[in-house]
Amino acid sequence: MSESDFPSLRLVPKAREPQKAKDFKTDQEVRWCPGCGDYAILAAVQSFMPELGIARENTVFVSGIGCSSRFPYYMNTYGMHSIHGRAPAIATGLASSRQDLSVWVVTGDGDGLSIGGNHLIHALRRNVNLKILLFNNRIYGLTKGQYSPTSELGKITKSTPFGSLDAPFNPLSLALGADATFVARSIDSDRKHLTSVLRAAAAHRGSAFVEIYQNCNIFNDEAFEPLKDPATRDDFTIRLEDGAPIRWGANAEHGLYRSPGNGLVAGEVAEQGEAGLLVHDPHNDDPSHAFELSRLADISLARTPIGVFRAVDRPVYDDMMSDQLDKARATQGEGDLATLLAGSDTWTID
Amino acid sequence: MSESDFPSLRLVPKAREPQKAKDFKTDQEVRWCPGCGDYAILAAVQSFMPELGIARENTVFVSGIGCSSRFPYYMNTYGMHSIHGRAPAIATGLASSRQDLSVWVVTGDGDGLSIGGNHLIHALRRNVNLKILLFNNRIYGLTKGQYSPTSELGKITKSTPFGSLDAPFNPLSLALGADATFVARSIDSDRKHLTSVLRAAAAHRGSAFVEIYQNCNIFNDEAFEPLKDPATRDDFTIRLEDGAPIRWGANAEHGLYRSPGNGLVAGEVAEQGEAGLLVHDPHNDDPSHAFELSRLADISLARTPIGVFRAVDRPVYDDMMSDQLDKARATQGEGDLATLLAGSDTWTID
Amino acid sequence: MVAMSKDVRQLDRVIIRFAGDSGDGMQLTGDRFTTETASFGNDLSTLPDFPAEIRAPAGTLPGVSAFQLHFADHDIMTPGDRPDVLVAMNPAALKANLEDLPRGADLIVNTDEFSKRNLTKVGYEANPLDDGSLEAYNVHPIGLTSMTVEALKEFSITKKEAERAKNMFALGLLSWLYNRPTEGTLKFLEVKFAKNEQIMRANIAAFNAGWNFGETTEDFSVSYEIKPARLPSGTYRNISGNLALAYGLVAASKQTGLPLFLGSYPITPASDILHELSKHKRFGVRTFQAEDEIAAVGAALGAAYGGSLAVTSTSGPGLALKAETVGLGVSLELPLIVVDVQRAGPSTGMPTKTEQADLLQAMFGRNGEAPVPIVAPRSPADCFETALEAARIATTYRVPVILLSDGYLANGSEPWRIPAVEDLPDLTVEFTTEPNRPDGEFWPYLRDATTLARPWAVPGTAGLEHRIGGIEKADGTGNISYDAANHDLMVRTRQAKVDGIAATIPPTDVEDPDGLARVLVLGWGSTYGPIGAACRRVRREGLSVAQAHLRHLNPFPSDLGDVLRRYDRVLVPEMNLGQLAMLVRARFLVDAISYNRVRGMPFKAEELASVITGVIEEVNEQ
Amino acid sequence: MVAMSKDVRQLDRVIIRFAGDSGDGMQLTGDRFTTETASFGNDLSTLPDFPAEIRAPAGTLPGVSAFQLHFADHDIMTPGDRPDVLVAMNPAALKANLEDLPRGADLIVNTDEFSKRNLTKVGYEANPLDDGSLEAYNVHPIGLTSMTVEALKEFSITKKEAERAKNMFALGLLSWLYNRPTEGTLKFLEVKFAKNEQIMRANIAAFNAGWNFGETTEDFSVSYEIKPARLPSGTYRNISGNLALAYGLVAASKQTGLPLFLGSYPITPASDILHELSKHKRFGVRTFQAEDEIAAVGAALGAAYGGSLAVTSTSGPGLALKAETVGLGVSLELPLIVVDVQRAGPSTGMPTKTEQADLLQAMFGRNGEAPVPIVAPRSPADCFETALEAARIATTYRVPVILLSDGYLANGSEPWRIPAVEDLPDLTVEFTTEPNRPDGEFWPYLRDATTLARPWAVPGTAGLEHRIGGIEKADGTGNISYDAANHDLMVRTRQAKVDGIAATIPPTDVEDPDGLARVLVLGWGSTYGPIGAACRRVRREGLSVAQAHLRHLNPFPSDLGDVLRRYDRVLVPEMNLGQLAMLVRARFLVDAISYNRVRGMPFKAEELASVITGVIEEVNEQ
Ligand SMILES: Cc1ncc(C[n+]2csc(CCOP(=O)(O)OP(=O)(O)O)c2C)c(N)n1
Ligand SMILES: Cc1ncc(C[n+]2csc(CCOP(=O)(O)OP(=O)(O)O)c2C)c(N)n1
Ligand code: SF4
Ligand code: SF4
Ligand SMILES: [Mg+2]
Ligand SMILES: [Mg+2]
Repeated sequence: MSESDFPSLRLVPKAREPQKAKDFKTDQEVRWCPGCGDYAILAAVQSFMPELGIARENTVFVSGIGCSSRFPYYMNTYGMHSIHGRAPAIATGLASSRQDLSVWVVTGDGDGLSIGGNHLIHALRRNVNLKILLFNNRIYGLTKGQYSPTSELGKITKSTPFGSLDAPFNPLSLALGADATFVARSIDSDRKHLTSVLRAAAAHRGSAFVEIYQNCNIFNDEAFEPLKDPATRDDFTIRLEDGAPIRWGANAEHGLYRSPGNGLVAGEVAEQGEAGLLVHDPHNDDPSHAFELSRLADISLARTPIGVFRAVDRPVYDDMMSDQLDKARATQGEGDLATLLAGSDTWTID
Repeated sequence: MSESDFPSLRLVPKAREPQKAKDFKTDQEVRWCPGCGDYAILAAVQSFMPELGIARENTVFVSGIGCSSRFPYYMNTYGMHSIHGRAPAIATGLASSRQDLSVWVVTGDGDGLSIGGNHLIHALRRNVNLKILLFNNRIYGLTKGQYSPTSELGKITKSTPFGSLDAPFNPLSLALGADATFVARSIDSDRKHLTSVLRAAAAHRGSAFVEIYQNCNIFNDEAFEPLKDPATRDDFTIRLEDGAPIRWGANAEHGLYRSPGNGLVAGEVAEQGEAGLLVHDPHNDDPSHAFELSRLADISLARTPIGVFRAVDRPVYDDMMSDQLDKARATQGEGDLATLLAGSDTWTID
Repeated sequence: MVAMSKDVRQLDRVIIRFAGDSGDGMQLTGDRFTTETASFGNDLSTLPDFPAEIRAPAGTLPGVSAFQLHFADHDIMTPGDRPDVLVAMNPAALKANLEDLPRGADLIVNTDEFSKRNLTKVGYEANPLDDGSLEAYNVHPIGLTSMTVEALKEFSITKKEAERAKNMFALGLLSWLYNRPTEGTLKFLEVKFAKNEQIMRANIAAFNAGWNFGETTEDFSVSYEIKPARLPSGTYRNISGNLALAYGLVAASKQTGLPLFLGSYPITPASDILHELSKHKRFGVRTFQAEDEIAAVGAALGAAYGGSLAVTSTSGPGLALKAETVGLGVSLELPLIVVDVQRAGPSTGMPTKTEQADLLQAMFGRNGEAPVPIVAPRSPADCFETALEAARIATTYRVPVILLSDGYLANGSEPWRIPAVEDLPDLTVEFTTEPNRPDGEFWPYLRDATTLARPWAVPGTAGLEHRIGGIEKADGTGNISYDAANHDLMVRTRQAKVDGIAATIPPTDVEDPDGLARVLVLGWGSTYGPIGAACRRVRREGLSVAQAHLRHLNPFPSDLGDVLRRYDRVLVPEMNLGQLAMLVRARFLVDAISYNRVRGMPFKAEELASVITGVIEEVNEQ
Repeated sequence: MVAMSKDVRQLDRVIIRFAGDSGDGMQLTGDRFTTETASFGNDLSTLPDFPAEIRAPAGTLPGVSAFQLHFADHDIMTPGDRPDVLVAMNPAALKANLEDLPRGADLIVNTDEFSKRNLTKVGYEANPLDDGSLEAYNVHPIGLTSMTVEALKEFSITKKEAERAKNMFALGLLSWLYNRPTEGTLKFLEVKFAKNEQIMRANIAAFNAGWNFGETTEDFSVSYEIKPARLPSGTYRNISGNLALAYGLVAASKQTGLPLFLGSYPITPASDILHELSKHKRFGVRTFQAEDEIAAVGAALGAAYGGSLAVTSTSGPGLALKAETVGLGVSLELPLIVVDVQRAGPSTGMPTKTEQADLLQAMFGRNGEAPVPIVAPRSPADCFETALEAARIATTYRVPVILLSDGYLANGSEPWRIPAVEDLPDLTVEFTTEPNRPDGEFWPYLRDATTLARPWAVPGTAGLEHRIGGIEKADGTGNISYDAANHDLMVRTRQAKVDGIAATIPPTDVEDPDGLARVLVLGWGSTYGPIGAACRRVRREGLSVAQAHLRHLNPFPSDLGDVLRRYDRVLVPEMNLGQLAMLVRARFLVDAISYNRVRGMPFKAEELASVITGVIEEVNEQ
């Protein structure tokens, strides 16, 4: 792929020579449990990165704390494994002061939605040029299995032996409510789909929020099994495609329609026809369409859309910040320290 | 009004005798700027409270820091003026350990959406039994006029002499994205409407989120003028009513319709007829309808819905917590300390 | 399994370390051996030591998980410095633990794992089992994996499942070697694997095979017996620090008559307090897993305002986050217990390793003059009493109290003489229900003359409606006040209130058996065991040394200055860079010597003993 | 306006306090008078003092806003203890300020506001202007409001608008009384009200009317002249602490060659640093108003990683929130400047009042051993140099530095000799761009032998890709390490790095003019002025006293211990309960006496002088 595929990366220096997946591997032993979904995501990211065609040294991965947040150690780029929940804030400082970098945030459902929820939603509304990958395993992995803000109500965990009491967040609804300009979802087990979503996120200038369903085989195994099990996955998964009518099922036999009562309903295309099918438009300025889609699936994962829900252009925080600097220099001239220090009201003593 | 109007308050002791607005006033001098919209909200709350019919001493106001957060000092109930942004968390502890209290949170756009954004969205998703009043003046009042997370893009303030760069939050969209069960909006200048929204919030069992547009005449004067100015207000304000078609204008001449392209459009009822008018249903389980409405107005306030956007029942955090305790006692018996300490693996030394 | 066909030798104490891969079940093995040992009536002390990763890559050094147990026929104070027996399940475990092994120690090695690949993984060029490098030890090379698989071949389980039972084989072998009772383990396995009978029976078979192997093999010519310890009479159980702490809080709830509310956010090594308390709903315990540490302490403070016995539990990074809210608690003067299970810092540090480096954070880590009392348990079981003491101070003085435990106390365990509920202190709390002014008004900051505590009037109390906040308050009325003299008064009053607690704490308990000591060793927290053990060693060498160990770090016991000045030299060993030493130097101008090791591990008694001896010799020369 | 028809008397110094309602424009009046005075060439020092509310209710005590100015024909150190002239715009202002007024002082009172209602509001039963209670003062009862309205009756403005100009009337009067130059104020009014000519002309007219009133009225028989001060030669401007700090940061950006990045969240009294820096985009300054203090410091740390000169500014409660992230900065070893403009605590405290009670928070308020250097400016203008010094330390040592300013420095002002840009220190920073190992590898924790700083290699540097984090790192490679000995080494190394800064800071500057002092007064931060003024007073009485004032609180200058031990007694006055005193006592075992006032206000020189005298007398008696 040539650089021109990513005009979003126009300010980032190009790679001097083509890279391979292995160029993005580090010499650090990967310390996840055998079988953890994080491995698949790591592999997908490492093999996707060369496609961007940018200098490896201009890529930075910033993470918080959690199993998922170990990610940067395994990427042969610059990286920071920071503290719990703060990666979006740290990355905001980095991205808005360095437009020549491609900055990625890796976070978990606990890191990003529990302790770090505020930084996440503020980064999204600001539209900072960050690609935020949230590995959602619906559990706290690193601290050995407490329920997370995405765990289903009533979940029995170490900290909730009688069942959890809090209704989970829907990460996509939350991101859309926070005015995110790019919102997508993918899944660890589907390398191809995941790569396509990473590609779309990278092509987006501004904040891109990507939820990745990730299996924690130790503390919450098979959380996303209905989307993986060949027996159910076709009926459970809705693959969103830009401009296409929303249909799913092994033979695309199900479709999405608007009900007379105003909401969305699933129907059989054979019965209801193709004309009334809802067409997916991620570029709609109004996030309501994407929001409706984010509500389709319930916690059991039936009718789970994956793909890009929303991708709209809005001025990017870092761009505006640097424009203000440029403009100030252009209109007022480069700052002169002596003039600044002197100010306007001085007196002289000889 | 009799107590039965508020089954939501069934666990709170009744007032021994009817109360008046003045019973809710304290001896503390009110320290807001003359002309501040906070006065009107205070007056509305003080005159509304007696309607609840509950014991004044079982009412608690908890706030953060900001001009708005001075509120508890002026309410002759129990109250806590806490620290910046933390009121929802503090109130969560109070409400979930004391079901016999009616707990209100007063916060500002800075307090509740900037530093306190995370506690707010988590309280909402948990559906803690709190009534959260967010006084939105689109500015930081107490710290003398920096832009806030609800200020319009490009706002010139003390901290943004060249204009602010961050797109504002839409507080209602955010609350809906966080799965809030009750979401409403009102305005300081309309006592009657504000009271009706307070009433609906009090009647809701669970988290009620109420955004109140509030004028800060010192640092952001006339921010909501189009909704107040007789020349514009009828065209700008959409009063949502449960079960009624959505219409507005001096003669209800405008109406809301669904466009063929899937979104919502404003139309002239005279032209488009009444049949296709969208009917407001705050009790829809799917928050998408409320979300769409929350997107109607842009920052200029044209087509601003006020009233109750959403009011649905969902199990309440505090109720579930206390149910778990009751159930544990019912099934396992009251805890016995000696038995607990002894455990099962002991040995005896004589 | 009691028949003994081999010689049985008597020992007074033994230190065993199990070490293997994170996936090898070493913590479970250690736990089981501990429980057997406890029920046998030995005194004991344990030290689990595991990596921060859930499962670090198999066979690597960072993946090694270890469990050390010290047990004896007399009372002991530490999990021991150097193991008498090391069980090494793979080359990584051998490499990571060998340096602690004293010459002549027994080394049981699982030879099956010493493949070329595994050796290379940890940087062994040659196989240490063959190259003579282990000559100094009493090596027992055993094919633990293969023998387990062999023993289980009749079961219809996979090879992998069979291999996984090798820790039970090892446990069986060690149980034979030290003549441990086995019924408990057998019963435990029955319950644990109740859902899968094959696996249950396989594990039992592996355990028995291990025992029988010990009985049969030539390699072990004797087994050992360690008589039960002569501890004070009573009923005992084994208990870890986090469990004791959780129980202490439940007990405090009962003794104060206040419902317990815990606001917490999971963090190693404090999470188990949350886990434990969340089980005890029948005791009216509410646990709230918050969105972060700030919300956790905030919710606790809200519950305190409502009249709960409010607690928040965390570790160092979480304490940092709670600072502002604890400061609010100081200003609101509400009771609150803040538990910090310290771990190695700074920043994320080493989450599963222990340290004592949050003392000064606890003292000073808030804006403005915001004094809080601080208490620290000295041993796992002591966490129980310390929790009660924290509750006493918090509720009596209406103040946030910081309780400083640490990773070693949290996960380590020891026998605990279970107290009779009747013997627990009466901590009954009375809320204020009446106006406190002659004119019938209620002033929320009108103080008790003795304790300087303000009234605790909870919402729901008619006539006492009041508002409190974090802005400075007028003395008495509690109204907002920016008055200069009032602020000075309030700052001093809050300090005086905390200082005044000293009147209710016992004098410093100095152990100076012969009364001849010129050197005092002063400590706090989990170093009690190692310091005590070191002092014993030193005394055994005929030297005199005194030991004092502080439960109260703020305020200090009133007599502490006098105590310190009674000695020619004060030595303060700490697992930090000298935090208590700094406080006592500043307060008493005593030239306390700081001895520091910041290794994420408890002190070794041996090492401390030599430091103490050094100081004594130096003093004696003067 | 230079003609003088009345006698002019010479004074060497005057202290004026303007006091009125929050809405009366006292801060503006004070600012203008200060600017006039500065441009006249007096030395000066100011103390604004206003409520935390935006507009507290009119006429109440909490609503009083005051501005004090001390100016002289010689160099002075404080805004003065007690005003020579008090301008009281209403009864509340009179009541709130009277106690500071020395007998015989001039008291200019706006009689128009002394209505029954206004008097009752602040608890005056009788009118103090009538009841003889002001006999001790030289009272000038003036109808400031009515005379202003009268003077403006020809303008087409409302009565309310006219009344609002009364502060300009007062300013005119005082300007006459002290013969201040007026052009600056006239020009200022022209610019300020450029958009509304009527208002502009009315304000100018009010100002002139005030001046003329002084000239005419019998009440003032003389006016005063205070000659320009003989300060070192140079070009001067008046500057407040927050402004000087902001300029210092811009200068540091230029001197280091790094772009400035400020991450901040508004908080009194630090917000003005954010406001100021947000103006200087042409200097490449990026300001980020974050969602909270944690995000603010987080963003700054991110920018530091990217190679910016990264700063975060806040006040005490914000510093508490930043603790965990500052700890991460310590572990990452990245340069970061953390500015804490201290205010009265604990908790929300008194936001507009000053205090020095965050020193120990700055030292210790983080989990684990997380040492950071600390510097503190001594006067408003000194904030400039201190900012440069913080930048030097942060960038040289790759460490977060805490700069402790306070509310008094932030808002107070004094003349500043503007430094020549060529004279500013060269702080050029070189990033690492090449591998630092013979084998061509790059190790992010391979240290400089002298400074112990690690390399700063920023993203974008090919070949030096590396990952850093808050988990403990192996010495050199920076890889995650849970090794016990490595952790101990790293903890000590981070401490040694900070301690090593002492080698680059100047020896303690002791002012002991006659060399005979037996008492040393040791201070830090904004108490420099009052302590210095107090020492002068004491010396004027013929006693000897030495003064030392610390800019570096961590580490201390290397010679500090020696300096302290040279004196019989060390007195440490602080606006806290003795925080520096604690540190020097612990470190040097010197029995430093702590003198504390925690009143939210700077010390008075008079009060300090008497304390110092007391200590000297005590020492002399010994
Ligand atoms: C301030 C702070 N609080 C708590 C922790 C403990 N902690 C580490 S990771 C984590 C949650 C991890 O969950 P998630 O983000 O979902 O990551 P996962 O391990 O599931 O990938 C917690 C609570 C911490 N390291 N720091
Ligand atoms: C931890 C902390 N950070 C910052 C502040 C300063 N502060 C006080 S109120 C406020 C914002 C107030 O804005 P808002 O919530 O909108 O309330 P308003 O005054 O507009 O009613 C800020 C930044 C503080 N008190 N505490
Ligand atoms: S605990 Fe779960 S999320 Fe963490 S590494 Fe293991 S499998 Fe993956
Ligand atoms: S500053 Fe604004 S919000 Fe605050 S009291 Fe004044 S008018 Fe009201
Ligand atoms: Mg997770
Ligand atoms: Mg506001």
